[in-house]
Amino acid sequence: MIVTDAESRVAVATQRQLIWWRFRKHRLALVSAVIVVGFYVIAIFADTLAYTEPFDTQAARSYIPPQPIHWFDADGHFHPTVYALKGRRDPRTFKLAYLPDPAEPRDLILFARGYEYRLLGLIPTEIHLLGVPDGRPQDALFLLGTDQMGRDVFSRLVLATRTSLSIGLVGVTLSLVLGVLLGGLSGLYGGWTDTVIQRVIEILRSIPTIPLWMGLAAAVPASWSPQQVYFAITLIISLIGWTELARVVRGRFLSLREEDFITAAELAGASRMRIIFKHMVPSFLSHIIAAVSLALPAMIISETTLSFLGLGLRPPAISWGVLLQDAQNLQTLGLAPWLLVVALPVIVVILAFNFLGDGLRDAADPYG
Amino acid sequence: MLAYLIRRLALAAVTTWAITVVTFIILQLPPGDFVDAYVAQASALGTAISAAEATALRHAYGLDQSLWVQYFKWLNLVVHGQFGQSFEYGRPVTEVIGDRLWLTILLSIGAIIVTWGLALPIGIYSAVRQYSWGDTIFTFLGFVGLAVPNFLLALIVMYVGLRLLNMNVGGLFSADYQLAAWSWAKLWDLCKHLPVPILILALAGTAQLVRIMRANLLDELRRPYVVTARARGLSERRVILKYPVRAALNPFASTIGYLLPYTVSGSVIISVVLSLPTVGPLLLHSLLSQDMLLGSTIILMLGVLTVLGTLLSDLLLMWIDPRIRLGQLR
Amino acid sequence: MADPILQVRDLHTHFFADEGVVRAVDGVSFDLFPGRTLGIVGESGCGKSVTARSILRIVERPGRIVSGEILLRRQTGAVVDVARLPVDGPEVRAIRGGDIGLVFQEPMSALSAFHTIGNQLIEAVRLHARLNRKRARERAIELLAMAGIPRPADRIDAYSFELSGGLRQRVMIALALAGEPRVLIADEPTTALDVTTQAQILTLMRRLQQQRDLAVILITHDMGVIAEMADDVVVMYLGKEVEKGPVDAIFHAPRHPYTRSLLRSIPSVLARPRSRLATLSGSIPHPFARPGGCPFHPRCPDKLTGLCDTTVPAEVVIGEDHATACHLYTTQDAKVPA
Amino acid sequence: MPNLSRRTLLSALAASPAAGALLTSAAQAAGDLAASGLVGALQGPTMITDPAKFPTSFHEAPMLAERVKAGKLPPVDQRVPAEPMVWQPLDQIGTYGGTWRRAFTGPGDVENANRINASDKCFFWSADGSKIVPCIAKAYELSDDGKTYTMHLRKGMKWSDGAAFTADDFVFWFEDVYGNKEIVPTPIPDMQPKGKPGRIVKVDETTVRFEFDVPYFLFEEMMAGDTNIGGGQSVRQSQKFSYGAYSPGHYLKQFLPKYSSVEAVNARAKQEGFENWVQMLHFKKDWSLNPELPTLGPWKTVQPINNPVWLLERNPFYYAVDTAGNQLPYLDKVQLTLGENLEIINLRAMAGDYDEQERHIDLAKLPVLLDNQAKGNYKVHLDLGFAGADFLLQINQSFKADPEIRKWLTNADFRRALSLGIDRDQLNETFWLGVGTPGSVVPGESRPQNPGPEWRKKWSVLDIKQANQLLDKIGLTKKDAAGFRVRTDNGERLRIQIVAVQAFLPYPKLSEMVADQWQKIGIQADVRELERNLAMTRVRNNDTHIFIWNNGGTELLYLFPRHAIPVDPTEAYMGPLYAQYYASGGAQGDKPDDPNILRIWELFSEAASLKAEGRNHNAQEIWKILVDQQYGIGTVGQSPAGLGVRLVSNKLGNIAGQVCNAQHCRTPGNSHPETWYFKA
Repeated sequence: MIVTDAESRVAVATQRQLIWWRFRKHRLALVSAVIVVGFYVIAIFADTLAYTEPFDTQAARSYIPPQPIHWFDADGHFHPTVYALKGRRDPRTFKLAYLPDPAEPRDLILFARGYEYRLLGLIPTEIHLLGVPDGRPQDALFLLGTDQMGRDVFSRLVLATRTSLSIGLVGVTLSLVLGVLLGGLSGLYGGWTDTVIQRVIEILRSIPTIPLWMGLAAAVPASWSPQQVYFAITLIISLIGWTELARVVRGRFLSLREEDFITAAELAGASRMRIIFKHMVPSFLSHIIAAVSLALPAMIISETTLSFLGLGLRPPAISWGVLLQDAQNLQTLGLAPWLLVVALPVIVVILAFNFLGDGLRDAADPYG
Repeated sequence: MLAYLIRRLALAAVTTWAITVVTFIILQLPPGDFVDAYVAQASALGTAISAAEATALRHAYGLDQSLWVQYFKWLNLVVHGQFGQSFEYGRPVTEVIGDRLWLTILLSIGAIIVTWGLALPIGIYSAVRQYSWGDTIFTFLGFVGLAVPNFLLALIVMYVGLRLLNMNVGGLFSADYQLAAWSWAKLWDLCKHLPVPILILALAGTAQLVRIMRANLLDELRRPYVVTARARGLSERRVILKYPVRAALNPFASTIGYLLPYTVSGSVIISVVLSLPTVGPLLLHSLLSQDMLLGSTIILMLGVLTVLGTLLSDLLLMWIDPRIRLGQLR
Repeated sequence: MADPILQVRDLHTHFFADEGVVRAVDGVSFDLFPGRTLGIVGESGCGKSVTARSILRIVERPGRIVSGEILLRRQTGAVVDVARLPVDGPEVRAIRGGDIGLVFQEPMSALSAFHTIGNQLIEAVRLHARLNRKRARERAIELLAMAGIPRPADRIDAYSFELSGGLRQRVMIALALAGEPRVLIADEPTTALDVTTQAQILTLMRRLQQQRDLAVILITHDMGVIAEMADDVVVMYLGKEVEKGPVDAIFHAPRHPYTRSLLRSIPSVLARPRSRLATLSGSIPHPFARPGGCPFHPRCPDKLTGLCDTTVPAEVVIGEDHATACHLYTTQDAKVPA
Repeated sequence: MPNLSRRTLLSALAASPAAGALLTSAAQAAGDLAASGLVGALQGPTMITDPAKFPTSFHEAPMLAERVKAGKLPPVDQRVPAEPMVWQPLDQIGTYGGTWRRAFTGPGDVENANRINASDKCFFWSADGSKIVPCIAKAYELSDDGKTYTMHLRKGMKWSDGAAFTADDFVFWFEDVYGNKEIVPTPIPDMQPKGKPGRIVKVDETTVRFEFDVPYFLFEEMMAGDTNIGGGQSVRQSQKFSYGAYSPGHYLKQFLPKYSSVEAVNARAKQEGFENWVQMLHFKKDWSLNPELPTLGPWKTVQPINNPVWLLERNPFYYAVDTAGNQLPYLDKVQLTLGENLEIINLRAMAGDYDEQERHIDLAKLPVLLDNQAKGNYKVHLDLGFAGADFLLQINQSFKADPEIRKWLTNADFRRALSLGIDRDQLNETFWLGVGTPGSVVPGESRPQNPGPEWRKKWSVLDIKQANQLLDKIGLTKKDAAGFRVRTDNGERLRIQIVAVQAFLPYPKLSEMVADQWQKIGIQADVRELERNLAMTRVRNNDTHIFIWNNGGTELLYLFPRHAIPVDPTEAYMGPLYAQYYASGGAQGDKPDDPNILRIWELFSEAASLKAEGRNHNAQEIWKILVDQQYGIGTVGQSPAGLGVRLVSNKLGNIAGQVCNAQHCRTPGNSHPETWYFKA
């Protein structure tokens, strides 16, 4: 029998590698990981990917449907262009109609000039991934159309992605800290600490989530700036989200508490915190990662829901929830269905996080 | 066993009380009070309420008393099974909520039944035929179900209903039955309107429970008792349904407690989108208009439903799990 | 000697995982006779349990019998090849419990915690005999009594978690015998028990074997148990039988280096999966990464480099009913008395 | 960009830098909006005042005839007053029966049916909203000194329960409701010109006299307008209000301590689930909550508003008939169905679920609504308003928190520059679909108080160059790296905050667009969308820079001045401290140092004692100052944005082509829904 490379490789695999292999087996999870990373790349480089200033309004661009890129010119050469549009409002139906004007093609170019922004919040630049040579993409480039105020949907969507994804991330981080800390204390100390924390969790979970959010979100002083509201919303979401993580952590701690190496550390006189973070947390890091990637979509849904209800972020802030709320009306359904496109990234990201989390969980603990 | 029961009941009582406190605090958090909201609304309608009138209103509604007094007044009402008057509706809170609570419960229970009815067989199928085509499809659908926030789904359904099917899926009654007293015809009309919201509401829960059922059952299927049952010559169907499914159902029972608030929470928001006459829109509205007693009563009722759900699932667990019944496990 | 009741011929059961194929059972053959006990011994993961499950056709996906025969002489006298029967068909189901009973190592988890032992026992009784509920219950109590359980009429309504480990294993044995099988497969029946209880269970098994002329397959990693119970022994390593023969031959003249190592490691061969054996160098390879040549060669103290690591050794008969698969022994050696 | 309103003349078709997407449409003549077929003639039923033309015999709805037969109701000629209101319907005599299906949004939406029932006012307005016409009162006289207002009621008029409606009901309201400090803690300005309380006196059964100590010629308008005194019972005594000049004394006396004792009424209140008698009274006198309450309007509540369906049924004692002697209304019932949100209401409207609906219909949905006309079997009408600004930026003149900000907010050139920096055509096209009229705050040219056509454009057209010049001139010359002007005190960017609530139009979005436009004049505006009551709190605390509202109702400046000038502390977005000062006669608030505001106040307070021509002259003067000073920046108005998109089932008859869309017209009240009917 011939020994294959793969076989011998497995033979010497470490636990970490085994997790990776098991994870890799989940093709969906792998694809999802790529998608999630992709979305975060979009979030980081949102301003570069956006081409039109997201607040740039113009009545003459109201409700433009998504416009295609013309990849080839009349001679059949690869030469991506976009057309300027001519629009008019029908005096009888009051509908806006736009006709592309092939007489006025504009080259679609990469790394074009556009509005000014700070790359990664630091480097001032006006280079955008896509654009047109005259630096006025707002006149011709409508990949996903425009909204009522003539703002570019693609650019706004990209910036909304940044807001919503970062809310998820910040929220999960806060939940994680709370969850690990309280779940850890609960599991480590047991006794009445455990009882109290468990009761608090039970009470928090007994209150239907939406009213709880609604109450807390309504309590956010509406005079706060969008940034403050942003953090408040994140805080609120994580205040409720930590219970599940705490439950997972507690369970792990309870079983770990019995393990020899913890006892050994205790005997050696290590402090509680040191035991938690030095010894216990690493031992179930993979579970935490899986739990986090499953908690993230819940966070994102929370933000979307709250903003959708008008209790979360409000314009001029741009988030998925804000965009969705903007799209939730009859005129959108009837006149500008492309505004609903925001539902797509919401679904895709949440789906990806779920697959990813599931894959990670399976890989970390196939029988857990 | 009796001790367990008493412990659970006591716990439920304490939780309920804690919920009243939390509820009250949540509703006191937003700035201003009902009179402020009322004055703002009157202004928008072009009517002036003078500062003196606002003070008089505040006095008439007891909003000038301290929070403690207001809390205990409310608690006193609650303990006596009353909930006071809704400021805005000028009717007893219980009347305002009236049918809406039952419709909410109906919707939620309907959703839970559908959730279970779909999740159990699908979960069993997915686990038994792990990695089969069916499993893959269900798993994928399940994740889609989890991924689509239900209000978004409601929106999409509204859109599809309107654009493609030319029907309005909002509401729970046809115009003809809005007003009618309860009758068989009205009930039938309600039944016709229920499936869409129930399915929307059930989707996420179903997806989640399928995942749980599948995982639980996969765990159980690996256990030796399945092998021994098989080795005894039982048919595969009997083996699976009698032993691992039974065991996998066990943790399921404990999900009832959380399924209920989850569903009710979900019903709040899809009711807003679909314009369903449940407590959802009422709650949202009462929070915005700071109709304290109405808002807190609704949250309290939902909280109590949850506590009951939890209690119910504990009792169910006790009933179905001999280890708990016989005091082997706590 | 009577005709064998069960003949396993060149059984191959493989698991088809995405990472590769695991040859859990890779060519096992043996005969089993009424009234006699065949011990299958080896470390965890060597394929002994899969062999047992293959016989009962309860190998779980993604595993399946690839080739080989499992010839069972049924009570009617007819010989069937169990390996060829439809996996969940009525005949196989009748064989399970009816012709072959199985006792499992973990009596706690091998019984459902949600059903009384009576429930499970009565079910098993009625599956293989047309009895009404009342008769079946009486029969179940008899079985419990036969398995040496005190106050069987009370215990029948108990849950498994209410019983001690020893009693649970007795229940398991009662359950395995509920269908009056003539073959009993005991898969590590005493592993989870303390030494005293172990002895009691073994005694019980021996008594029942004598009473019923049972053919027993005893699967264990414990050479002590083998020595006490078995008439014949099959030693397995990584799915292959490396040595087989009468118990005396195996214990007194072990040929295969692996068998010798096992014997040296008595009494503490409670090896945990993939951990080091006390006296064996190296650990059991990952199932996907089976070494080429003789599977044992990476750990073999006597390996012949250039041969053992390239060529799979054939089985060599080296004595009466005694055979081994090792390059150290050729057909010439076979003539050399042990 | 040449995206011009439909009403803008062709002259505006100036060439523009053709950059990218061009909306070449819009240049259409004013007539084009009419050509769209959506704006009809401003019309209504004709009131017959010549007794010779009155019908001699009366007829009634089959629904009531049955009750008469059963002996539950007196015959129709005993129910109709000896001096009824006689209407000649718009198109033809109608037929009885049917239920008018309509939408409402919950107990806060009382105004929805208040307006349908607006014929319980003492006086009303003609169909075009220009002349005062009789209503429950048939005539009035003002004494030459303007101190006495005498009103004549209709002989034989009855409450909906059959009790006589007389001068006593006015006296009861004045003495027992309005006069009770526990119910009405503060007297209303309507009843005290120059702070001097007026009186209500019964002359005889059908004659009521209002007496004042100072000339009060304006009172005739107050009694006809949607004011506290003249609004009528349904709107002024629902929702915990206690105004409206008359009350059904024979019914309400049982709830007042005066007629028994405080203990007795409080005990009754407790028994009925109220905390005290005041709470109980607020409930009992609210026609939307209490079906027992006697009323005067065409319909009365049978199922209260706090239900999923608010159901109204004809008032069997209603005081109006048609020229054929048929007692009105024609429609038996009004069924208002709860819509949990506006989208649902618009959706149902499109499906033809409502027979007539103008409230809660969204102008932005016009194209979709038009698309569904045939399917929903309805017709869309646009009713244009008269007010100058549907979107009005009110600049807080009494702001104090930040001296630098105050300096600019109170600077006329700064305000003018802001106004010049707004591209109104853009707003109009985006949010009014081009159907509004861009310009200043002044009411429509057809209104008597309009100061003249030139005031529409003054300081109120886009002129970025001039705006920048003005800003440079006043010293805001320095700009930061991003091109925004900076404060003169610390060099930070000057940030002006716009507070907007979600109301009649998407104000926050409109504000965002304005903020975007102001970038071109280097002004940074931060838009804050707030919950309405929070916004109000901030206004009360004098905490806003610019607040967004409309100036609906200011076309009759004296009846509803609060969104034109800072005089009413209730909604004093232009300067809460100044409004307090004015309202309290100088006792509270701050005295403005801007002479223009003082001049406005002078003109305004003088007007109450002037006759119509003098009042209108003063109003014109006020409007001129307002336009010149730009305390409120008008943008787009005279549009159908508020209550002006009307869907009417093709089954309904006697429907006006255009309805007077104004606060004082109680839209659709003064098109008299009681004359509508279902065509066979």
